[in-house]
Amino acid sequence: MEFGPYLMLASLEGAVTAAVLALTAVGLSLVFGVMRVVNVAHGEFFMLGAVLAWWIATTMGGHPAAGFAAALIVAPILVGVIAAAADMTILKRVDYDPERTIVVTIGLLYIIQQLTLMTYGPEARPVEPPFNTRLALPWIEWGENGLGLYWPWGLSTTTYKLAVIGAAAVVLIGVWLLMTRTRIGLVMRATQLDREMAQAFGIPVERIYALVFGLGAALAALGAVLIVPIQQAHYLMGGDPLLLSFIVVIIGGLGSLPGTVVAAILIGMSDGIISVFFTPTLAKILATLLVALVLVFRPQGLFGARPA
Amino acid sequence: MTLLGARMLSKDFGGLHAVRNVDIDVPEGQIRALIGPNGAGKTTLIGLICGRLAPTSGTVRFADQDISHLPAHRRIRLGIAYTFQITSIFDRLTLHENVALAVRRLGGDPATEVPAALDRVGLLQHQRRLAGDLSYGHQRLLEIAMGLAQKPRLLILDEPTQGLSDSEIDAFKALIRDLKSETTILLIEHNMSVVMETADIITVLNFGEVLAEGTPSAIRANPDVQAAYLGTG
Amino acid sequence: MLELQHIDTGYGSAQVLRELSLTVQSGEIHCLLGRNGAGKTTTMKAITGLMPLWAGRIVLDGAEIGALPAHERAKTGIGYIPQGRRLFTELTVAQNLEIGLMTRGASGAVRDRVLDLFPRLRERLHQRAQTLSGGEQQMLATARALCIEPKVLLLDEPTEGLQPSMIDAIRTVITRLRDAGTAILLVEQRIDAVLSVADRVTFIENGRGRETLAARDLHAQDTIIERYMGV
Amino acid sequence: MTETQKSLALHFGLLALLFALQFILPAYHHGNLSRIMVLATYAIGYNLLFGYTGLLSLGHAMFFAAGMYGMGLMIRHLGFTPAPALLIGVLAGLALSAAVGALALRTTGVAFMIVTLMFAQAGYLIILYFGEWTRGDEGFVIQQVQRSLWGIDLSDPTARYFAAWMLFSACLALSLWLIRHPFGRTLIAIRENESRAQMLGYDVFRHKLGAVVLSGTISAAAGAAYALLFGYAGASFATVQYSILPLLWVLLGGAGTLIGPFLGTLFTFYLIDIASAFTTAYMLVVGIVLVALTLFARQGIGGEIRARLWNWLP
Repeated sequence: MEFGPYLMLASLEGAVTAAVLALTAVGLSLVFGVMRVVNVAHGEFFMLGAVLAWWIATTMGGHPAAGFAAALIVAPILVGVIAAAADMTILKRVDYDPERTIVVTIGLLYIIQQLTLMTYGPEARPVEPPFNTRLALPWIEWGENGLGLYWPWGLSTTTYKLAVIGAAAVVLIGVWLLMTRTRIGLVMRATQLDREMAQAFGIPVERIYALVFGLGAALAALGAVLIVPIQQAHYLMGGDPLLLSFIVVIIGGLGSLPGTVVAAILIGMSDGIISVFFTPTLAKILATLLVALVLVFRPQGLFGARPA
Repeated sequence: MTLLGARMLSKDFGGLHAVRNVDIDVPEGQIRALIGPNGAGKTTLIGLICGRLAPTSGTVRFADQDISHLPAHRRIRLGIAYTFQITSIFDRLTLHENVALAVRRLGGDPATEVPAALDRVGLLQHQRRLAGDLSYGHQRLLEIAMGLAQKPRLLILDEPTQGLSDSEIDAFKALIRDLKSETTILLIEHNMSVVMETADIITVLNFGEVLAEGTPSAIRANPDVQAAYLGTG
Repeated sequence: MLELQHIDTGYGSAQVLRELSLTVQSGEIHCLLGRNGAGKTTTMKAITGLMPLWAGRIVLDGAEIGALPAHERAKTGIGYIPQGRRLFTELTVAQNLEIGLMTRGASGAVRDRVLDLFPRLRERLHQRAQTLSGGEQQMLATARALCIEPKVLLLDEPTEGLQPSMIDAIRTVITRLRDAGTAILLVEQRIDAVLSVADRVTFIENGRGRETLAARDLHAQDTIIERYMGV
Repeated sequence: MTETQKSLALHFGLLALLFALQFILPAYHHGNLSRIMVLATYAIGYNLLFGYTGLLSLGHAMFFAAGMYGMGLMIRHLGFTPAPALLIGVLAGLALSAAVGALALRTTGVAFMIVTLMFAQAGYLIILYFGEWTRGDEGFVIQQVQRSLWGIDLSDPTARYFAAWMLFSACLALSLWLIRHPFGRTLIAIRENESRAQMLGYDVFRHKLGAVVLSGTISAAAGAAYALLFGYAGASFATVQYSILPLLWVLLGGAGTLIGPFLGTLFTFYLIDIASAFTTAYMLVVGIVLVALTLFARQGIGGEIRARLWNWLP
């Protein structure tokens, strides 16, 4: 394949990565924004979403679409409930102290991961996509008859991949509307801006925290359900999304939702594209070092405003 | 000789002028009080002098040296000691270790100098206790002992008598008078009896600017000062 | 009527309030005076539940509320105007009021009444709170607390950093509320600002309540003011 | 006895006990204890930064691995003998910790944790990237013939135990001396109240950098010794898991106590050892212990002993 079509293919793959990453990172960003804590177990909630999706789809049987639809609804809810329970039993008791929260969520990470290993096992298992029609894509080229279209071999995507991108966009718009247009969103933002004053005005901050923590985990789980038909569910699959979400949230400016989405698209796309031209390991090394340096020299993120 | 001199010192926070064009000169050996209503910029001004805050403009000189660009710890090393307004001590260390940290930085011998400093503020019998277990008033005295142990050329005391009982305040006044021969003192204080009885010169700040400067009796008689404090002429 | 009975509280292991007792009657402006660090703001936070009660009782209209968590306490009718206003800065004026209205499920009529008290806020409903001037922010903080329809209103240094015309406006609203039967607890540094509006004054020193006097008796007693305020 | 004498008696008593144990322990536990002493040395290094300076790093595996690979690669590719290779391993840790410290210390709190985590992750990936030399995840074995130091075969259990004991003793004695030294006292002061330490005239940044370098160098020494004594270097020692483990050991044993790192390492080692007899998911134990410690016993074993029994415990 020539360079042009190759780049287009890479961008399409990158867009799928970016879509799922945006969901996962927005979940992490929401938790950080409202609660001011870093959830290191976020990647494990992603993994749980994928594993539960496999479990639900397999239990349902029947047409793949039915199983997948059930997983799409049930898995994020289940994961959200588990996360909310973890918040109420553990995080609340360390008073959301930032450093202690990191340590307990590291503990949670191991607990979730290892319990999954004990029950689900070490295998990677696929979930069948509900629909998956291959779409060949055209490329424009100067030919003998001037500008013309042709269909290079290998340049294609599937209806499912396009649906993932669409679904992520819809959910992200939904989150945005929830935060800006609804009462519960208003309450969450008030809690984020001044926890004490929120309490002084009757907002049950503890319940809001449990809700936000659950919502953040559910978003990660949703991203995972969307990706399992493309990747497989495995008990160690949480590491990469965690690292990439961290990178996205930091580049996008800690706690800023629009910044997070922009950064997710940037990182997801460039991860896809760089991986085509460099080895994925080198790409990750560069990205990781870049993020560390961003935190050192521009802690408000690339898109965040410098506080006065 | 002028020990501390600030010229046209200003500090803005966002749009707020916390300190505006302040000139202040403290000669060696003087006890200078800095007073003013809440929010007048006293603590901000002190922060600029010790380097805890960076000025928006202006310069600070100390002992014939421009210290405007030195970080806080370098200024301290030149002989400025600072006691915090909101007590800032090492809660989980003993009183002895709190003061020893001050002594050791100067290369002194903690075994002799620590008890001496604690004795001056009347805390010697508590030296093995943890600082966090002291009452608030005693914690303030510990702050002063840490300041003394640094043998400073300039001792800055930020509201040292806050939380002290009447008898402790009397002891504090005696201590300040006693220190006059050893060091220069810059005292931020709300308690007027302390200010009037100990200060040589009083500088009054209001809305970030110097409103008046003079001897205690002159300040007491100054109608602008009364207006600033009491809001009535 | 709000009653504090022998309350103790503090941060971590440091005790701030010691057996503080205080009564604020409905329809009175009761002022807390004392030096920096004496425990005035802590008293307010203890009433709102933002500081845990170590000992003692807080009684509002005959009901003990000291054990309620902070968010439940607001629903009993305690309106809080904290020092430094502490608005939800990135939210609009309307949204700040909305938070106040939600506390006790107040109606649109309450919102209208509150906005009638502060017409300038009505003009700025969709402006973000942080873009308001200092005086307007204080109005919003007051309005937000009034959306609770409070039985007790706690004001912590409401005139700090305001120009005289704003101070007058705030004072007018406070006296109107008092006349309508609200119990008002006020913390102020500027004594003149206090003496002209307060009915009674309590001095607080090292976390203990010392003396409670009628404000009109205070004019004659400069020594008391000097003792507790150090002015 | 004065408190100083008590503390010296306790710590040198522990060293004497460990020395004596080699003559009575069965082979299995004998081998374990060698390993535990090397890992406890790593924990001592971690504790200097976390327990005594109050800086929580999530990236110490990079220092451990710097020592391990700094030493191992010299032997494997350049044919170094163990002594200079060990030195290079330690120097690699020193250089890396100075560079990482100078950057990461510009941040505080959570940002410091994440920056160290990121640097360590980059370090792990670099080891994978240069798989030709490092053999990546698979790692490489250091042959028995290459593990002879001054004529002593370090693959021999007795020699290995003694070497591990020497390393552990040296680092324990060093930290015992350090926390009585003004530099160590100042680190404690910074942990307790950073702005106060600064306003007493201490250069906080330089002290913190000193702590990072010391901590990183001791960690590197442990990493180098581990590879040399047990004959293997692998990328798994550079993963996040190996940054979390010293945190766990120190939290469990008691952060800011000298004996804590050893107690925590000993306890965790046997806990995982026992758990892995029942399940492959033995890291579950680590997770549960981390959560339980954070919730119920923030001071760890050493901290509880200090709070309840011996208030002189340094």
